[in-house]
Amino acid sequence: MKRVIETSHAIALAVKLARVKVIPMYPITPQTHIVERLAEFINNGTLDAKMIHVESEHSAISALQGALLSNVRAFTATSSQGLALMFEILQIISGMRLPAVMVIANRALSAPINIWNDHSDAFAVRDQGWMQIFAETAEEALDSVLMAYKLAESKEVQIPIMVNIDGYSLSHVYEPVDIPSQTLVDSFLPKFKLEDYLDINNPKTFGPIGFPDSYMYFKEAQHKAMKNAEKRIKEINREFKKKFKRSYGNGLVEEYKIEDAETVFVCLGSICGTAREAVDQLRVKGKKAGLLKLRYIRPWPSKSIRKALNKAEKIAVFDRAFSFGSEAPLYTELKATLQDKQINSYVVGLGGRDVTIEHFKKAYRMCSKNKNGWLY
Amino acid sequence: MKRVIETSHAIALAVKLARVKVIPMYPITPQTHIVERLAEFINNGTLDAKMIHVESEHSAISALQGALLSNVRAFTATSSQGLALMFEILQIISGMRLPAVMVIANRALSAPINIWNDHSDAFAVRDQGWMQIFAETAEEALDSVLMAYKLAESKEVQIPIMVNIDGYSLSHVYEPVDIPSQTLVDSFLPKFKLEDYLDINNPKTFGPIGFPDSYMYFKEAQHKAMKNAEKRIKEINREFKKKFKRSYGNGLVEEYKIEDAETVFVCLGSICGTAREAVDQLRVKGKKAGLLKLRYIRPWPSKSIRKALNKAEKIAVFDRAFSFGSEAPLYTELKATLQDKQINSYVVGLGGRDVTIEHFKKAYRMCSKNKNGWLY
Amino acid sequence: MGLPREEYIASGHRACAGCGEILTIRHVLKASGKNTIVVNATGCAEVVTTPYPQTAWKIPWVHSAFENIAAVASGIDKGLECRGIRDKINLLAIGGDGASFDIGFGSLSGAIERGHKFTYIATDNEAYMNTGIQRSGATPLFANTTTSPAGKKIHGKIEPKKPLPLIVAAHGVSYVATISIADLPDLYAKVKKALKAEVVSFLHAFCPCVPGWKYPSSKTIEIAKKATATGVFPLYEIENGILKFTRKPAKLEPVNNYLKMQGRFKHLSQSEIRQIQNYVKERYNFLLSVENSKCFDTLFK
Amino acid sequence: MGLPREEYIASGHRACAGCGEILTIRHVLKASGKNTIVVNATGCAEVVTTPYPQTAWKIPWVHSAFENIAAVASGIDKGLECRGIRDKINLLAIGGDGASFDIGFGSLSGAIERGHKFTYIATDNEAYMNTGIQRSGATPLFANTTTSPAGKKIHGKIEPKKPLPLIVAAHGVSYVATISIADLPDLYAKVKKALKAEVVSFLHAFCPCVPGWKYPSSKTIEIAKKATATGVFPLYEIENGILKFTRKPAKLEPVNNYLKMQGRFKHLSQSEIRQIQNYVKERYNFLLSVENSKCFDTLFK
Amino acid sequence: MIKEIVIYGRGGQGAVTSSYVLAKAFFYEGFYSQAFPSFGVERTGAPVEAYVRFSKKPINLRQHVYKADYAIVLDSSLIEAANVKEKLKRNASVFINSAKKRKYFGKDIKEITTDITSISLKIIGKPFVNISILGLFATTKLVTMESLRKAIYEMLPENLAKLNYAAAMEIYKNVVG
Amino acid sequence: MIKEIVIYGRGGQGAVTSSYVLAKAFFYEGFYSQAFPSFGVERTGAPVEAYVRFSKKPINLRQHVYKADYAIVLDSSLIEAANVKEKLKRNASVFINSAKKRKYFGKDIKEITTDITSISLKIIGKPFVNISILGLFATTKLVTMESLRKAIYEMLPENLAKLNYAAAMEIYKNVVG
Amino acid sequence: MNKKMKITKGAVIKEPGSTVKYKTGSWRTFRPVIDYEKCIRCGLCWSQCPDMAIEKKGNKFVINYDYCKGCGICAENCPVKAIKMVREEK
Amino acid sequence: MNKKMKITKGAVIKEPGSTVKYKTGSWRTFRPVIDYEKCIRCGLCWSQCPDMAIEKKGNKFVINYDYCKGCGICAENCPVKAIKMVREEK
Ligand SMILES: Cc1ncc(C[n+]2csc(CCOP(=O)(O)OP(=O)(O)O)c2C)c(N)n1
Ligand SMILES: Cc1ncc(C[n+]2csc(CCOP(=O)(O)OP(=O)(O)O)c2C)c(N)n1
Ligand code: SF4
Ligand code: SF4
Ligand code: SF4
Ligand code: SF4
Ligand code: SF4
Ligand code: SF4
Ligand SMILES: [Mg+2]
Ligand SMILES: [Mg+2]
Repeated sequence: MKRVIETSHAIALAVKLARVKVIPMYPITPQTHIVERLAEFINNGTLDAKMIHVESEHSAISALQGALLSNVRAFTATSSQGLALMFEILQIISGMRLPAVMVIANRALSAPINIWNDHSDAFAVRDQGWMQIFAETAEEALDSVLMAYKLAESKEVQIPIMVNIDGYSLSHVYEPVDIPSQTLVDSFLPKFKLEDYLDINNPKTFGPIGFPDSYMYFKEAQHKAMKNAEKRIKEINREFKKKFKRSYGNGLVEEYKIEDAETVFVCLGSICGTAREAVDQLRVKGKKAGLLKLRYIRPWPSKSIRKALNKAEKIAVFDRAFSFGSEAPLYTELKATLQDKQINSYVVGLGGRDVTIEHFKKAYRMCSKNKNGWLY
Repeated sequence: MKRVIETSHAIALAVKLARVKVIPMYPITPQTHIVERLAEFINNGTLDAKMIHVESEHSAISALQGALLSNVRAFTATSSQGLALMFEILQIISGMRLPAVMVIANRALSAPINIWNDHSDAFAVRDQGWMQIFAETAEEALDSVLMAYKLAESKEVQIPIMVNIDGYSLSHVYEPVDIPSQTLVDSFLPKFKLEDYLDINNPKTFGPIGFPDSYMYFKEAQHKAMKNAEKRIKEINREFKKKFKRSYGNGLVEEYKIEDAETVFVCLGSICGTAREAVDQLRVKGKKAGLLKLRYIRPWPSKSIRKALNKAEKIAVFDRAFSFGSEAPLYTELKATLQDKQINSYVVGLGGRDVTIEHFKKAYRMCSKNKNGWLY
Repeated sequence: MGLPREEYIASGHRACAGCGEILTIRHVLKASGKNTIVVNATGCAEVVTTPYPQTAWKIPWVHSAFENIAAVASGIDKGLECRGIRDKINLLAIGGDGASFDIGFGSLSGAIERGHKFTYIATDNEAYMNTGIQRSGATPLFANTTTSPAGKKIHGKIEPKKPLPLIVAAHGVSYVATISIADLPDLYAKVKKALKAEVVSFLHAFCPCVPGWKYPSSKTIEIAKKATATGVFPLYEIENGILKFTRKPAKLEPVNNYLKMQGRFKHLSQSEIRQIQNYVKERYNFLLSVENSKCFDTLFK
Repeated sequence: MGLPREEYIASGHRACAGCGEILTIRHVLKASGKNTIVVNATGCAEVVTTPYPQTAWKIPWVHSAFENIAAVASGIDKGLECRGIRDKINLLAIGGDGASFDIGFGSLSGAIERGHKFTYIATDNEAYMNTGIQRSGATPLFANTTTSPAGKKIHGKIEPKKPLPLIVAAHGVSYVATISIADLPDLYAKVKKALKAEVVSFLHAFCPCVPGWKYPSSKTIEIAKKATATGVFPLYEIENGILKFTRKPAKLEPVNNYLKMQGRFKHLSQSEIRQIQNYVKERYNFLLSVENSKCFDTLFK
Repeated sequence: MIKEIVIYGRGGQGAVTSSYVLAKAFFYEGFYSQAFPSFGVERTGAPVEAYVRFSKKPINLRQHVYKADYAIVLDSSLIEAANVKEKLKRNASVFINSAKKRKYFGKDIKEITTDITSISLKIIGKPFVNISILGLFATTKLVTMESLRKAIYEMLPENLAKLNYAAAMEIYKNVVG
Repeated sequence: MIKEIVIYGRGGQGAVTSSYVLAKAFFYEGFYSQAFPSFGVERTGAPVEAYVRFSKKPINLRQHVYKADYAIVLDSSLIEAANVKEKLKRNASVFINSAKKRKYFGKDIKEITTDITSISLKIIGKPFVNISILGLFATTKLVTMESLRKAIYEMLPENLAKLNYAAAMEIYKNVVG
Repeated sequence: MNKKMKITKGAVIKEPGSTVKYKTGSWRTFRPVIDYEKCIRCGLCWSQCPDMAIEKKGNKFVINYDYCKGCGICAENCPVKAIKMVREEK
Repeated sequence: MNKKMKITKGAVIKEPGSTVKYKTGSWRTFRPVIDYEKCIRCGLCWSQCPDMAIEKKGNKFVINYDYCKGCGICAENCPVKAIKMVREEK
């Protein structure tokens, strides 16, 4: 059924359709609409789940971990400072290989405090062993949550995952969303069942001390499992298409008018929409622009990127996060992936600065002169 | 005066020589020896400072911030989970441009819990707007703390800084250290005085809300200030040499037998010592190896790196941290800096796995075949 | 009224018309005076007063994060001590109920244990208002918030309000009190006492919130009055372990006089109102029962 | 002795010879039985029992971090509830004094407020032992630790011990008690009561530590006995707001009988011993004075 | 072609809800649509904005609205306070709630003014104008009153939907006749 | 050439302190030196190790010690429990605290055994062996008793330093004669 | 794309009370008007205004409409009902 | 460089009580020895051992020297002083 709803609402519906059982939650702008909607479902009796009104995000992520360890599907959402406060527990969850799913309504980091959208929260945690999707539309946000559960819980993966949506710029947008039926979702998403959990009939120990003789192997295994995920992401994307009649590129990346493009924009999340518009307008003027939308930054889809950008002459990367004293992080990774290409960096939209068609056009011009810049 | 002391002791002496006033502290292995030594100084009356026995690292870094805002020099130290728990406050401090100095006795991140050395803690916070030094020896650790205060407090910089020392592998090592006199240090390090602080006679507001119209400018300013630091680091290195009769490369990087080297090892921290040994042994066998020791990862010394590795044919980067689903972080940054070079990645010493001469020799061989690897 | 004339917070701030929290802070600052430093947690008060490049504050003020004001204040406390000017300065840590009852309570408890000197003010509007009225540990029984909605199955918040002043008093501090903008003389007297304490002192301030509690903006003071008149928010202080009411209504009004003024309670059934009445009465009676006896050990003197 | 035979923690763990903390946990588990899940904070108990690939635990056990056991337990509590097996399982959160008094207290306080059901056990060895004997909020007055050293100018810890059981009781929970390995029947009875509570129950366990307190490993039990005999660690419980001593020595021994057994107190001057004696007496008298009267409001029943 | 609408109101007045209702109505009308608020920290009483886009083709664009084709003003005092003029395209249409019989703009702007407050007070019993003013907008015939009705019922609890729709309809009829 | 020493003890016995004292002593002797513990989580009673490197040239090397030139064993029961043999170079020298008059190693290892505990008990009054056994090591003449004395006084509080040094000296004299 | 903005280092605001530059009077939909005939100069309105929008001028309390948001607290609580709330219209 | 180690996913340990593979008996420097002549089978030693190193076999309490660390608690508290601590020597 297609309805105009808020992206946050679409996500809440995805969580409901996934039959989530435990939802630890802590309020933070602009994530809050998601959990508010879930609280409504629960208090109205339309979702049979428990909400845990934790006293901090640190406890939200910890309670999420506890819920998973007790063998139920769980969910939480946060933003910015909340994600930052969870930091320590993120790698504890990934190190323990728990298939957590969390939505991040991306927002800038303090100081100064700023409640608007950029990607510094998501990028700040990119080494912590979580997979990370970025969704462009409300519908993709809903779909991504469903796919995220399936992916994270796949035996060969078992890695937690964050679904990123742009705070406000996507989270608070109403637009048409095709909401799948419960039956369809049930046919896609298996019942939750962990191999290892806290079971009085089969007592196991979780979170031991790993000495230097073992620790590094666990870390290599985490990395390998995440690399395995690339294949699984593609499979799930195909299966999703079969069942739900829609899909997203090859699952990892999505190409737009890229075949003959000379200059390719690379970006993440909701600004991809504006980028498409810019590509169209540039093409009207005879400029061969294209767009590579990255759906995942972890696993970093290096093969898909190389394939997609194989023929591109110039690449303009748009970063909405920054590594002070170094460079924009997407730019760095892209250069490292394509050591032989001209790549230019554009830092845009930090702290909710609007990203417009003009930004893409300007970047297009600068890129043709091999110039980088912060675009305001 | 030259004495055989523990690196942690050397750091505590540096803090004392810097006339630090407030020391919030929270215990965590392997950092603890530093603050224990400081507690001894204070309780014996040889250091006139206040220790704040905070209840968590989150409060340690917050109290550090408070102390600085009240216009006194301050210090804290942590490791691993402690640094992770501080995460949110790190960018709050850098965003507010407070010249904090903190020592990290580097240690692996949970899970599984592991108290031994690697660099995943330091690398996890590399985007948070703090400068980061890595010290190789006890003496360099002491010197780095002194230089760190001077650098962070420089008007044109005003950026917080972390001094990284390898947990256990350096923190718990006794070795000869030349301890400078108080007079000498006083001539090097000016009295502490902030331009902006909490002053009832000149009331100012700190940490306001930055709207989308201003936020991005603050972030660009942070980045620029950190880039300014490069010049300042070199100056301070030169001044240090004049006063203390020793210095470290150009301040940002240190070269060892690099002029004619065909294969150059790039690494950080205490394993540089073992790398030197390996270079010597390889050279005995007629293999032209060299070493580039990075002292700073933030600011990322791209110019110095390019200059130093200009003639290298092969580069072997040693990472002691990893970005799951992507690559080793130093490797990524190095590739992005030197897009035209053959660079190979060796992941070593995670979670206290010993890094030996054999590792360097093996990497040397693998590098000659353009092969990457995790070396156990 | 004999209140100091000087203001330490300026007009032009962005709080809702009728905000009880800003009014509370206005008076706390007037009581504390010029030589005051404020550490303020994230929350309404912080957001509405500091839209860069403007600030409403006329005294030195800092906001770091949501959960750490007690720790930041700890650093300032010791810094000022080192600078030899500690005695000249009133140091206030101001946090909302979310900051104080929930996310920042660990930090507050730690600061108390270490024996710091500052006054902590919990401005309690009984929910996370800055983020849009979510339930906190201070939200009262059955109140409707966006995360404890009055739904078909569950009718608002189902847990009792966390008894924060008593918990803080149990730490053994020398001064804890409740304050309300409905009683300014009481408020001023308590702020002054709190500032004299040599360790952490604690004030629990009742702060009606227009959109959060859903009442016409003109009713802010009246609601606060009713809270005390019905026993929902008794005015007392705990000095050196001894609890004393500073105002005691001759007879408590029925709690519904308070509830019915607010949209957040409009979903209540009669039985729920009765439950609240009993709940309030029990709490009130407990306080009465321990009044004047030493019911809290004092560790700090 | 009538104690259950089954052990839930195995030999071969790496605790110091004579460890009071492991012995405490051993008995708590025996009292709790087979159907127990443990959430354990970072600290000695965790480190010495789980050197991968070995574990000493025979029941399901998880360690996440240092500061979050109450939150992890909250998630498990609700997860078990959803699975319909909550009633079958005893859920224990076990943390050292560092975990419980300091870094994890915010998380515990939050879990209490939400009305979760689990038993929290603070194994108090009065310092951060796993990291090498640093001062915690539970370290007693004047004790020598590596961060509160007995120096020339400052003689050990200068702040009093945080009164955690009273603070937890002030939250309004239904069961709080102190336990000691020196009195196993008392310990077993209290663990069983704690497990029956419908909300968070809290046990404060006295755990002598050989290297931390600096005494010969054989003296673990004797020191625990002396702690109770001198009034340093009284055995009591607070049930529905009413405090009762479960053991009351006819006459308290001088506190020095306890202090002199331990290296951490060997630097004390006579005057400092007297101060400790007064301090202990005051605390003890306070407890006596509130015994049997309802001194804590109970919000959860 | 994408068309853009700005809605001006005050914190607490429901301008954001208006935008959502409108987006839903456009969707029922066969358009693609998008609605979003001005992402501010405004408190009760402060001027706020909300936006709607609609188009016959899927809408990818996600930048802010800079120059709108239509504006809806819930309170005429905002015209100055929020500088409505600045955000309007030439020849834009503006729908204003005002009891005053005056012109607010120059002649390059089309303006329709109605005393929405009075009508709302009469029909809803409260001065809720955010939904009823959409009846005024519906006079453009861009959305039918039927689509609007469906949207209102989807967004509001039934009792409120009924009253608000009735008010919108009254306003619509007043103008269309 | 860098030489390496391993010291074996039990948690609480002070093996780590021995290594520090030795490093200081080597430094006074004109060597560069380095000392560090085995970075474990061992508790009181568990076998622990500590290491010393010394060299006439600055020591860059920071890897663990895998094959030592010398071993010092604070408690003979550790020889088996800690598998001392495995970490020794061929022809290494081992200094053992034992009351037993027996050989612990084959002939490729040089071993010197003394009842350090008894001597320490006698002189220090406590079975502290970690410093006194260094007197036995000093019989190698790699460090003089004078350097050792300075190192001991630097590391321990004066009263303990005095007693420990006396014990070390007694042991040294017993062997050297 | 917008114009550059001048900023301070670390976002420090050095002008205390500078929100006075922002006139919240425009938020008002109702305007309090004091009837000085009735007013007994008790100052209650002054003390209860969350916007410091009532000033004591001489012995008179005067509303500063630049800042008054029209909350109505002053009118509600005036002991002699000397304040009326009047609808703003533009 | 060391040999590879087999690991479980997420470091889960599936063998409860497996520390028994590690014999802490080697930590001991003193050995408790029970004099069964004196022993009254009260079980106090069993209940007070932090290492579960005393087992009840039949109605006898037997020390398991594989695990006994020699702390001396049992000897210290035996009501009839039936346990002696004897120095270990190797
Ligand atoms: C770590 C963290 N989590 C969440 C937030 C989001 N947040 C900011 S203010 C706020 C609510 C504040 O509530 P309260 O303390 O009661 O103050 P009020 O706004 O009600 O005055 C929240 C949840 C944050 N800034 N930081
Ligand atoms: C966030 C964080 N900070 C610090 C540490 C280091 N740490 C681990 S255990 C421990 C001490 C534990 O003390 P306590 O809770 O009293 O338990 P004990 O070891 O004394 O039994 C510390 C400080 C950590 N693991 N995580
Ligand atoms: S939401 Fe409540 S607390 Fe926040 S500004 Fe408005 S009235 Fe004040
Ligand atoms: S240090 Fe103390 S608590 Fe830790 S294992 Fe040893 S005796 Fe037990
Ligand atoms: S409250 Fe009323 S009487 Fe008092 S000063 Fe104000 S207007 Fe005058
Ligand atoms: S209406 Fe409100 S804002 Fe205006 S003067 Fe009165 S109290 Fe102040
Ligand atoms: S304590 Fe003594 S008497 Fe009791 S069983 Fe043990 S050895 Fe026998
Ligand atoms: S000596 Fe200690 S470890 Fe050994 S049996 Fe007795 S109590 Fe147990
Ligand atoms: Mg609040
Ligand atoms: Mg402890």
